[in-house]
Amino acid sequence: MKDWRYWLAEQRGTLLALGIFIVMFAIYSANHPAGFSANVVQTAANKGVLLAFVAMAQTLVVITAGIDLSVGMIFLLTNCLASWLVVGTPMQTAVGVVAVLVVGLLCGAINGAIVIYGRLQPIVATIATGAVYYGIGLLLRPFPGGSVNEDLADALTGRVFGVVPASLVVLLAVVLVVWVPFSRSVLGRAAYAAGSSETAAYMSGVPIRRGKFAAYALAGLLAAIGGLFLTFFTYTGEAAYASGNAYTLFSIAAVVLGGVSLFGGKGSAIGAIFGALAFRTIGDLLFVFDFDPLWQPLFQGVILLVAVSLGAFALFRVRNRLEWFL
Amino acid sequence: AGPEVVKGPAAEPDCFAPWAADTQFFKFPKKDGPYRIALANGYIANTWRIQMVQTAKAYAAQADVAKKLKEFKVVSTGEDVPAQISAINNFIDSGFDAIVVNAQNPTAFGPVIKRAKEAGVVLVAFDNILDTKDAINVNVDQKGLGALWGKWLVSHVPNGGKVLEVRGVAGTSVDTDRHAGIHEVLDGSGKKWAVTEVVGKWDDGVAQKATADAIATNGPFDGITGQGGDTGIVQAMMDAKHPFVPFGGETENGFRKFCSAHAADGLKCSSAGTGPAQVAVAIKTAIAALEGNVVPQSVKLPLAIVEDPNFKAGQDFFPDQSDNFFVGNSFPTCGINFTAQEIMGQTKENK
Amino acid sequence: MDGAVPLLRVEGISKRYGGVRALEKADLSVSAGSIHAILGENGAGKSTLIKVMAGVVAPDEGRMMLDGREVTFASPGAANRAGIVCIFQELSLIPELSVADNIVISDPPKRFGMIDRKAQRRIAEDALARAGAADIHPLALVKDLPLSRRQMVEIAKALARKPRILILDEATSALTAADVSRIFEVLKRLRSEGLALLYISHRMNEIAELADQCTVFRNGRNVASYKAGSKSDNEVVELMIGREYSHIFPPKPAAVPATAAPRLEARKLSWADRLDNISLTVRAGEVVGLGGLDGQGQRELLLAFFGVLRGLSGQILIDGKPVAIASPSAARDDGIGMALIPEDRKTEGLMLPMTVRENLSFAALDRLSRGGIIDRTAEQRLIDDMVGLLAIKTAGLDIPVGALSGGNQQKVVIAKWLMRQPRIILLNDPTRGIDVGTKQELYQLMRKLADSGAAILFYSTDYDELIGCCDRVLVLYDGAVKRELVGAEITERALISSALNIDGKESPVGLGASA
Amino acid sequence: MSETTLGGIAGRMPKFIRRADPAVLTAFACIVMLLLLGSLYSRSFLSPEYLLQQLKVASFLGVIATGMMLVVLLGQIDLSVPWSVAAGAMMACAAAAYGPVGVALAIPFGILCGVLIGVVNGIGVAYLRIPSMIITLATNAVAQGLMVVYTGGFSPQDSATGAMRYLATGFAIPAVPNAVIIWALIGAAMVFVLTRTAFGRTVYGIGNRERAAYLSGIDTRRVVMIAFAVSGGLSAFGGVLLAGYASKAAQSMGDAYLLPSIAAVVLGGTSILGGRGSYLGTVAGVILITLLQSILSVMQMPEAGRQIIYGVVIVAMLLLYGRAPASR
Ligand SMILES: Nc1ncnc2c1ncn2[C@@H]1O[C@H](COP(=O)(O)OP(=O)(O)OP(=O)(O)O)[C@@H](O)[C@H]1O
Ligand SMILES: Nc1ncnc2c1ncn2[C@@H]1O[C@H](COP(=O)(O)OP(=O)(O)OP(=O)(O)O)[C@@H](O)[C@H]1O
Ligand SMILES: [Mg+2]
Ligand SMILES: [Mg+2]
Repeated sequence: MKDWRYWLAEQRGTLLALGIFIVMFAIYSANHPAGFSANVVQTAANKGVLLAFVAMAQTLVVITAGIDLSVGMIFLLTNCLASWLVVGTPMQTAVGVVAVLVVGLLCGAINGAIVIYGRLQPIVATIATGAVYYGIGLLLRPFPGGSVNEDLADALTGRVFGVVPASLVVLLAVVLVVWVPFSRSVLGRAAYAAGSSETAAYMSGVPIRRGKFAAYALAGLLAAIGGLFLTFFTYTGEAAYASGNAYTLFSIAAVVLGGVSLFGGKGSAIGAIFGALAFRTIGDLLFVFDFDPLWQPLFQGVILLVAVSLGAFALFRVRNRLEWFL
Repeated sequence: AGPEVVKGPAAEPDCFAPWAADTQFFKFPKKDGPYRIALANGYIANTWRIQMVQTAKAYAAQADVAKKLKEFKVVSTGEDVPAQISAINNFIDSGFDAIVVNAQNPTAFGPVIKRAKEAGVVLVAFDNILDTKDAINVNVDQKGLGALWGKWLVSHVPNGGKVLEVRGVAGTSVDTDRHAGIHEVLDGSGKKWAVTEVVGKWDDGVAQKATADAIATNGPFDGITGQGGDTGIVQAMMDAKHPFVPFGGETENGFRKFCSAHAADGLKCSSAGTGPAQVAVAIKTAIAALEGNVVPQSVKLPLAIVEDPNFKAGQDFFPDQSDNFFVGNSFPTCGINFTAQEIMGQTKENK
Repeated sequence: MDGAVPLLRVEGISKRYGGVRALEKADLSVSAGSIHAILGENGAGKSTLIKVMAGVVAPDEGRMMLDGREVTFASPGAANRAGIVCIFQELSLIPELSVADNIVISDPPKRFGMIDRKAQRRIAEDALARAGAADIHPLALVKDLPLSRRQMVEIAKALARKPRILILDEATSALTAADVSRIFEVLKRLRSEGLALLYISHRMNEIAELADQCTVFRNGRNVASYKAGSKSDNEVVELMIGREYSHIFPPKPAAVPATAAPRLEARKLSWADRLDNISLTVRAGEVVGLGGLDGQGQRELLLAFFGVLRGLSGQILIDGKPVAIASPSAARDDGIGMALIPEDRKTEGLMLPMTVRENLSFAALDRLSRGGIIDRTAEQRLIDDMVGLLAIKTAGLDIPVGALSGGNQQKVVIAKWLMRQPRIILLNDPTRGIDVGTKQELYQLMRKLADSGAAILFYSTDYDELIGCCDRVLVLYDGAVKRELVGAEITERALISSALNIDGKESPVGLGASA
Repeated sequence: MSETTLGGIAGRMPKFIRRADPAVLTAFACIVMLLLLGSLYSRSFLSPEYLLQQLKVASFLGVIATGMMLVVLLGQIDLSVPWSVAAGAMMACAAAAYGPVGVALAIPFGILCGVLIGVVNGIGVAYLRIPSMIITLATNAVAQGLMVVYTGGFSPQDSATGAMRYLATGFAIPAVPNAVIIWALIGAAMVFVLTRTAFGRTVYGIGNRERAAYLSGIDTRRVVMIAFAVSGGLSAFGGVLLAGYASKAAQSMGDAYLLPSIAAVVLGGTSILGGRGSYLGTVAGVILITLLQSILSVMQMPEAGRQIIYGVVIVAMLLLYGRAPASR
């Protein structure tokens, strides 16, 4: 086989997610009264980027064959914190941003420590830490409020050169600064290796614990970037339990749509980003089709069901039934 | 192209009552109808919201309203605030004339409010209103509601005593305001109160469990107040054979059924709130603003209050309707009065 | 040993797992420039010893000296850095990563702190070439490679680490003769380059060809060390199993007459590009072998019979009647009565954490239960029979089957199918990694089953087995039956030449990679 | 990862203790400890009324967690619990609107609706091989959509029938709430299925290694499908009981049961990866979670503190007994 074919095979999940997203977004913008305009794209981008950050966070953990059910809560907690800290002079704002990111990193690190060194199953461990993070968020913001440096917020949720949504630029920057180095580092490879086969990785002398720990910690960081962005987008902090849970569950859906295997070792954050954008577009489709309002949730559910079933078509090509079982 | 700030009174002063003495009045540039109006709802999966959406559709379909509307579109975006913000942005970009919103978060809509103002779109918030002076709020006096319940207990539990307070969803302003209202009145009454607070999340099941636990460990109580899930609270009292005591609560049909049935045994109720029909007031306000009429920036909704011994079947509650049905759907001053059948039967006729 | 200072020396190493003594004061010395073979039956402690050397397992006591200095390894990485590289019995490749990623996994080349993919690829190509496996593409994912190729990758990975001491724990168990001979060349070259090699294998002929020095382990101790070639095979085996040993293979009975009705028959069976017009018959009482290089469609053929493959063309007949077998559950049904001893007992044959009892009765649950409820007395009775029949050595029926030694695990897999009294038994390389003593029992069992009327189709990568056990052998090449050998025709020479398709036109090199 | 069997000390204990999972024993010890701690706050935590009341409330979670456990044993998960619960409750009440026949069939109909959701999950997981975490998320969304349409559409009836109320709150045996009896019956059936039947063995087998189970001639897909259907049915039955308890159905009924049911199963020592766990553990987990929630509620801890303590206690308990064995 030629090299590019291997590349293609490796990126298949990501490309499929990209394809789904493009098709959905094309349908959406073609039917939007305002068409494919800068405003429409900006609106979609701002909303999509939030989930994209959380989905990226989820991806890191899922790659290690774990799962982080606290990402939504870290997202909320950092949102609440940012609504206190990211204000004032540029200097104060900068310090605030750093503080928020550090807290996110810390939350991720706590998850990592509990899962790796405490040897707990990630699902329950993160359900529990998620409750703790939510509780702290609620302490910070017993009811919605707070404020944010609005100049910064407007700049980051606005447009660059009047066309490109700034949020997409930030997303790209985060991919380049966090994801790319991680995925190409020894630790990143260790995370993949641990997710694919922990025993084999251990026997091969791979630093699995450090790799997994880094993945959990960076997941916290990415969720915090999402939390910051939520603050920029809404100008406030709010500890809304249901919304935190929703983001956690959406992030899992996005990750799967993005071709990341929940069994670990496979997939990329880029795929998850497109998965997130595609997932968000499902909601947007409601605008362009005239549905009875009470049928909308059903419509969304069915689209989600269809989207997640798409991958099953590959199954009909499987000719050796043992391949069903991985 | 924002509204002009003018002097009151409003066009229909009885319906569009200003929130306070210093409330501003808006006069938007008159637009020619028919209008395109959108309802940006958030969460959808509970009876209140479903009933609200039904009412909105029923109202928009009423002949005199329908003729003013070119399009009435409803979108529910779920619990996620950014999705709702984006929905409003999309409505603005799509050229809607007015947007009615039940905000998931009162403080989060600053940037959208700015955009709506620039685009000359009328933004009307109701139920969960917006923290702003730049959009129209159709307000329920949440704190006043709490105070009302507080007063009910003060007057019906003459010597003070043990009170169970079942709260709503933590972290929301509605919960905090109602709580504050209750306590302000209790504390100011000069009587001695021992309040047990539990969280019922405005949900019958949760409230019922929390009440049962509270009764088993801290009971019995001399009075109860609940922000929601009140049917469940009464149910828990009955299951625990707790004596019936005065109760200040919301407007669920089931709760009022109990109040009516057990008033003689001591379940003396004050049932007050604002039903989902307030969405009709919000739409009415939006249309009035688009027509260039003067409206207050903050509209004060009357509370639908029914207190013991005035519970009348078929009017204040509906024995053969769902327990989850919210009563209190009439705002006579606005000419808005829906029967239960009108709301719940809406979709069926449309099919 | 020619008096040189040993490169690595371990002394008095002990290791216990709960109540099990895996190693009991074991000693071993390895010198540079030599190949040291370790022999011993299943569970003798060989793997545990090398895991200690490689830093995978922490010993309870004992010490290790490298170049005469005492060392301890906190992790496999630490051992690697000291120059000790190990190819483990359970392959340690990461399935979702590429071959190149795997080869450099422990110490990838870096640029600006990130992994340098170009350099990594160069290293990988180089290592693959040195291992004689240049046909493997460095970008292929390991999970897409067949077992034999994976083992070659594992060897390349070890070579890329520039070891001073290279340990191979049954590294050739899944390889075929062609690959093995390529590996041997590599190993001999490494020896001449001054490396110390430790070689563990259950294949006596490999050890005879390769080793300079041999050490025999039994019950966690080294019981004898001798210069290669100074003892006869029989002596060695007796050292290993601690008792006398004779006649590996049971005698073959007279051939089943060709006129007898076939129990299992295939007509023009084709599947994807892996099976090509295969026709064959197996009669009751016969042991029919499948030969050929690894990966020529033998596994697929067995899976095809067992109802695992979809889109099969051609016909399968049982007792002369065409049948459509759509799943293993249909295959094991009474009308057909088929059993498959799968390739990999750990992932396909057993549920390792479940008890011996649960594993044994798993395939026969439908027979042992009435109305869905398990008849525990009947279950116990049948299990007792099987444990007796196969002489399964276990500390009890309620311990996890994963705690049994490899050979006994394999017996459990076979026993679980015998509980159904199958009429057709398909065996997929059942003796891989099993010690001679146990192998011998299996051969005898196979013959006993055939004698009592079963039809047996037996795939093996070991030519000696095919020669010793089978009444007929079908040699597969590129998915087609290349040649059928009957009775006395089954010789090593005939097997090899037809496996390599030597009388044909194509060259065999790299065929194993055709997956 | 390999597991180490318990040697040494465990070998010398009486048989029934030796056979019990140490995780289960510790979980029960934690329950006792929680009660003692609670009694420091108020004596009534040890009163029989309070304990029975807790058992009654726990039985709703218990029924739901039973289904969740079955699915978890397969190495899968069921995230459609919230709306399976709601659908079961709402549909049972809905059936009651159709005359005496409807009232009689209300409970089976509610359960059937849950089974249907479960069957869709099962088809997705077993036949389409979609990861359960995602397909159940999707069916949950679809079920929610259906219930919203239903509520808005057909002037819904949502009062519980007498039978539902009796099952949830009545007393067939004095002082023992019926809900507890029902949970005990379902639990006993589950224990029997898991330990004595071919189906139960197969569930564990699939949870450990589906490939090996398949090659042993088991129709693994059917088993997975049945397990999801049972899980859906039990969730719906939990919903029916809840509706009986609250004497009505509501949309959000199930929201509070998803995470606790997972947590209860895992706190009870069942491996989330499947193949290992005992029902007794799940019982312990359910009681633990219910008690913890109740005690925090009664102590009038503000919501924030409650969440924090809840999370910390779960982590602490798991660290105490729920750790995976060390690898080296
Ligand atoms: N992880 C473990 N847990 C418990 N016991 C173990 C473990 N690893 C090895 N043992 C025990 O140690 C003994 C020696 O095992 P070891 O793997 O060293 O044998 P071996 O000589 O390599 O056998 P084989 O020829 O089958 O590879 C076994 O009998 C086994 O009971
Ligand atoms: N959990 C365990 N408890 C007890 N002993 C174990 C356990 N896991 C493995 N072992 C022992 O470790 C030894 C080595 O395991 P290994 O996986 O190498 O099997 P093996 O016998 O060498 O089989 P094969 O050669 O086919 O790989 C086995 O003989 C087995 O007895
Ligand atoms: Mg070994
Ligand atoms: Mg072995």
